[in-house]
Amino acid sequence: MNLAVIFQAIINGISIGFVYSIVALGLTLIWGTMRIINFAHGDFLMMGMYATFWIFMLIKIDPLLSCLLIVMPVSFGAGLLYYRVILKHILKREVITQILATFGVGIILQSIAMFFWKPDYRIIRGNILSGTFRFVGISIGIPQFVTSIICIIAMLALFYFLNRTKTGLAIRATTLNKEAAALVGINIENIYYLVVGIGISLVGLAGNLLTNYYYVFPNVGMSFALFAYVIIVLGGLGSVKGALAGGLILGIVTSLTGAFLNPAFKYIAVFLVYLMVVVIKPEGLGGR
Amino acid sequence: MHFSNFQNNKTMKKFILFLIVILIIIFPTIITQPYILHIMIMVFIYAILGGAWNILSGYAGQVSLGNAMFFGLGAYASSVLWLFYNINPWIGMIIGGLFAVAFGIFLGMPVFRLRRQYLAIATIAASQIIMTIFLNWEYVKGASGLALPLMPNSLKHMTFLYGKNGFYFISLAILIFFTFVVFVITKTKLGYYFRTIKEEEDSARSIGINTTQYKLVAISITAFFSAIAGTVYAQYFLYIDPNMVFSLRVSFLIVLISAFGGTATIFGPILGACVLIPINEMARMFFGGAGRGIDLFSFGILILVVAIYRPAGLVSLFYGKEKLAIRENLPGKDGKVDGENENIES
Amino acid sequence: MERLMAKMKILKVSKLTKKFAGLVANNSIDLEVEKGIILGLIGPNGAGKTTLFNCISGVYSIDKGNIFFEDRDITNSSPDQVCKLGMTRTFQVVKSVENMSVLDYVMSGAFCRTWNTAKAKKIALDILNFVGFGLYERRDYLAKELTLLNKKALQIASTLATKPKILLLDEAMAGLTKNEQQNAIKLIIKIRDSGITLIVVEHVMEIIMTIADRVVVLNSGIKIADDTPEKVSKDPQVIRAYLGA
Amino acid sequence: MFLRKNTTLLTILLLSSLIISLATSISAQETVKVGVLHTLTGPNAPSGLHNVDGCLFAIDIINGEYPDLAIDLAQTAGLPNLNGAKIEPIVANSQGEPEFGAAEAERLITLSGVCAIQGAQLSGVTKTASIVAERYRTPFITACSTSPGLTERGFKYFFRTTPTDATFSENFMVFIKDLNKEKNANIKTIGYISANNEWGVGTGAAVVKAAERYGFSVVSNIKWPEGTADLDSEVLTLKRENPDILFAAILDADILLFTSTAKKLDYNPPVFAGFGGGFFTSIDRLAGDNEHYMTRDVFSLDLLDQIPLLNKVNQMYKESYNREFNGDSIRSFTAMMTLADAINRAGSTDKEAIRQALAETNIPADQLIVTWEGVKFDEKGQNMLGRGIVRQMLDGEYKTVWPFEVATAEIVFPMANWSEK
Repeated sequence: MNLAVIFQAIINGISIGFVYSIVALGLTLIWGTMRIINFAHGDFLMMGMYATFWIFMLIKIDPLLSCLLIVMPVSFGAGLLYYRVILKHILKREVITQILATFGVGIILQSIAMFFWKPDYRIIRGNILSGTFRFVGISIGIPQFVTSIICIIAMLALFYFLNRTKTGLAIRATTLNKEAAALVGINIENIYYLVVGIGISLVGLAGNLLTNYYYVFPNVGMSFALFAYVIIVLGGLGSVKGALAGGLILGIVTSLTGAFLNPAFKYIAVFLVYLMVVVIKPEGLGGR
Repeated sequence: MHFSNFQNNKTMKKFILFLIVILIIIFPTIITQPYILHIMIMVFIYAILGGAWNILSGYAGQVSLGNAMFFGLGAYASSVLWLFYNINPWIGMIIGGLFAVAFGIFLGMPVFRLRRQYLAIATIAASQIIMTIFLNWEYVKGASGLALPLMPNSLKHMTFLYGKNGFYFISLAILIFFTFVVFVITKTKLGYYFRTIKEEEDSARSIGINTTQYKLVAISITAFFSAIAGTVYAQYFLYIDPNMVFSLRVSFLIVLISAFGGTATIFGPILGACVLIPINEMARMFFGGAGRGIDLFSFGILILVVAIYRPAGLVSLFYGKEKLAIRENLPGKDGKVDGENENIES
Repeated sequence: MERLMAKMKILKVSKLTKKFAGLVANNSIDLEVEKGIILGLIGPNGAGKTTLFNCISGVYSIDKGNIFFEDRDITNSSPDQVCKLGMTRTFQVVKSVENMSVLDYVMSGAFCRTWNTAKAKKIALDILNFVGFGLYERRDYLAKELTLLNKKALQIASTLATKPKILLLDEAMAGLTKNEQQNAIKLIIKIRDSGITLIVVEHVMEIIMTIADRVVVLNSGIKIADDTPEKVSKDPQVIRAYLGA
Repeated sequence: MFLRKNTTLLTILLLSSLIISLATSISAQETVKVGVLHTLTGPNAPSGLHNVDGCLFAIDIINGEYPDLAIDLAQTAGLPNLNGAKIEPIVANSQGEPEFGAAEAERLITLSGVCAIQGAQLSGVTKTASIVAERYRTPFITACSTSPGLTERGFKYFFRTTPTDATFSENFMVFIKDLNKEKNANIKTIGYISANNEWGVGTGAAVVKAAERYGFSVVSNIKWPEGTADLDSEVLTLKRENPDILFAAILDADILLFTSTAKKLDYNPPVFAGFGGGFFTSIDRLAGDNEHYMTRDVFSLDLLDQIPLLNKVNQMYKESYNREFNGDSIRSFTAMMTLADAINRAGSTDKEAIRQALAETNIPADQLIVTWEGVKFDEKGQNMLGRGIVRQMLDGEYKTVWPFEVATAEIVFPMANWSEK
């Protein structure tokens, strides 16, 4: 087994791991703070991807630019809307009702995408981020690499925001204990608006980055979202570090099993790891 | 509490229920349209699945998003026994059920330490593992799936190639039997214990409930009936492959059906199946041909509306005034939460 | 006083020690409870009262020591086992039983001793009558529609429904108004007179003094006094503990 | 009161389905209803839509009058033997799920009263749907389900115009032999990739069998879970096992993902040949990267001397559906033509007669726009005269490169490296 292959496998694992992490990032924030699993998360990802795609196709703005300028702000707005119209009403409902509602939103988003853009696979060509660079027989896709970098930046930013800024601390206080937070005069309502906004804009960012090298398709969301859920529970609800750790573990495990055991079983490995972890440590690796 | 009112509401309900059952039983003699009977059979099968899910997740509150695994295990168990060992599907059905129960307990022992969403995701993981195993298992023909023999109608072998009445009545019988079982459960110790566990595990233990043990009981019932539905499904379609019976789509559909109809109620899942399955079929029938996803759209809108405006499920339309009165006292009834009260959680 | 004399010990705790990540919540505590008394368990906040409760009732596993219930070793057995044997407890913070009707919840307590629904219902109704606080009339309410007082009463009712020999009340009166407390006290006495032994945690001394036959005082995990209310209230150590707290 | 109101509400909800479906079942009988059952939503929708277009186009041609088009049924409006009755297609969506495929087949047959079904490009769906058709003794003709097992079930009412992947695999092996001979390519080892679904597995088995018979060794046979998010490890494995030729039975999503991954990891198989699927539908998304990809196919626009009709038909198709034929739409077209021909010969919409006519089908090559010697079913319902060709993507469009005697372009071997593309 030559070393380059192993390194390559690990690097692949890491780069896909970062993608999973950044997809999970927004989800873990919402889930951790509001205790709602957003089963439409993958479809917001899909919307982010379509947005990026069409911005590029119609008004020729490269994903790299549209990301901060358009996609994230827009998805922030979408997040606020999402909270106002849907989440607000199911906050105190049973888990099952929340699943029903968010899942419904997901289906609707998918059908909308299917209606307007047909179930065709679309990929961006000629964007800034493309190609690969190689050294000692190891290749790294440039878009993947940039994605990883931006992913790290986003996480650091979020981490700083949550731990150093007043609002961020308010969010964390809410995460830890709603009642107490409310008592010390934090407006939970606004916190929730903010959290969902940030969460969705993060998934928008993820979609934007993915569009650089991944195809866009109405049902594209699930293949990422499913693992986002696993990652979050693996890393611990609401934990940024957890999302990162979970993502990387997942990426590396899949990549190694795929490369050296059998691709057919790469996801089993993840789920097994996941089950073992939660059974031994129910609150997840980074959990409180 | 106006008891008199409550009483005649009850009797009225009983009467309506009675009527409906009669109607359903004589239904095939009135309407012989096979496609409609097919929809009915699907309704029955999914009603059983939803109801089974409802035991574990609705009553005992242990939300499972991987129930397709029991369904699939049942389908595969009986099919394998029938194909490779020539064991009658009826027996296979029971064996499959017991097999699913065994698996359920095996799974439950470790994962029932997890709470709420953690458990939900764990069940997804488990079902995905099972699916992958079956996808790559040569013995059960992997992804090519198992095709059951086409043979003349025989009740003995649970095969009704021609005509729908066979499966109509088999699935209906199972559904009625299962509903009866659920009814008994809700009226006895089990039901009360499940609900207490759902509410609060510490206080449940403090009043002498061995929560783990009763969760295992719950998952056993769930697994058993899901598996039975699986067998009927396999015998009905005469072909199963892993993507057909183990996929997340099935798991979620099961959840949607019960949640839509109303969890922790006897008739919720049935109602959910009665509405969702036909609606889904009709949507596909009228808009499906266009291939623009309008069929999915209508489906999504429907469940969204119910989730927000009827959080207790469609069945809550049938609650007597008293029960509704209680429901109406919930904070943010019918989703119309007013922002001010939002801030301080009760 | 006479209750203390020559009664069989229903509960024996010896050298019970419980640590949380190094810091000792209960330090080799000895405790003996005679049948049919009210034992007051007091101490300033953080004295380890609730921890002791959790250890005895099996919520926590203990690090050292033994617990005997009617001369049967119940060390580290689970809450439900303990409850089946006849010892049960209520929680300081009212645990959130919400969407269950009062009657149903008390019934599920009653099912601890029977499989028969009708019987369970009868037991439950009797208990609701016995407890009072208007629970019987509100038996069809959802638990979350009750007032705090009623919630606490409901908790006691459901535990009583399990037919306990000994009942552990954890700050049953915290957050109640003065005359609600009086009613609660009446209830506690009533339970005691129905032949159920009680261990009552309070940090409001006055209440304990009026009802307890014997008082045990904990301070920072250690038992600093164990005697009749009168004596305890004069104990300098206790006074220091409370002033210090 | 409250209760009654809602009961009515519910009854409406419930019974509406029955009423409406009954209403739809009552309709005029002068047209010949034919079911068209494909996947119109979900990950495999693109090929499904191509199929439907092919079908509908065939029906346009049959129903309309095109004297200058040398296809019998095009000459006259409608089906002559049924005194000009028009074919009325009823399109249904299987959502790519075997369960719904069966449901829709049931509906088409019993509710819409179709006299035959053309359908289901996904083999998994075809499996259940054709069982239903068999149940109702209704002819079921599949255009694109190439999984060999389908015609091994001893069904009486199941017909398949397209060659199976067993045939295509055979073709490919011969192709390799020729390649070794002509270009002394010296191909010994074979690799096969597919998603882990009915089609992928079935085809994989066929490839392995064919390879054995022709003495090639399959060094890598990789199946990945459907809807996988990355193929890095798969491509790495391929790099390691490095087969001389790589076959793929993959659909739209996977071909896009595989291409980008192979490009990223600089994996260059000497030959990359596909079993249709994504090589038909989503290939155009890969402009540039897809250069020198090959696929088995049943037609090629450059085969004018082989298929005189093709150019004109393709023009017409382009006008009405503004895209060119691909391997899916043209096979769907052919299947529908075959079915129409059978119905016409049967001279009635009686299913038994149609089945009989189908069994006796004998369409000469000059009536087809595909490269087959004709359409003639064996007792299993499989077209015996089907024949595959191999096309290669050269300067952005598919050219016929094999069989060499009909080739219109020189095959490029080995495939250009990513660095050169």
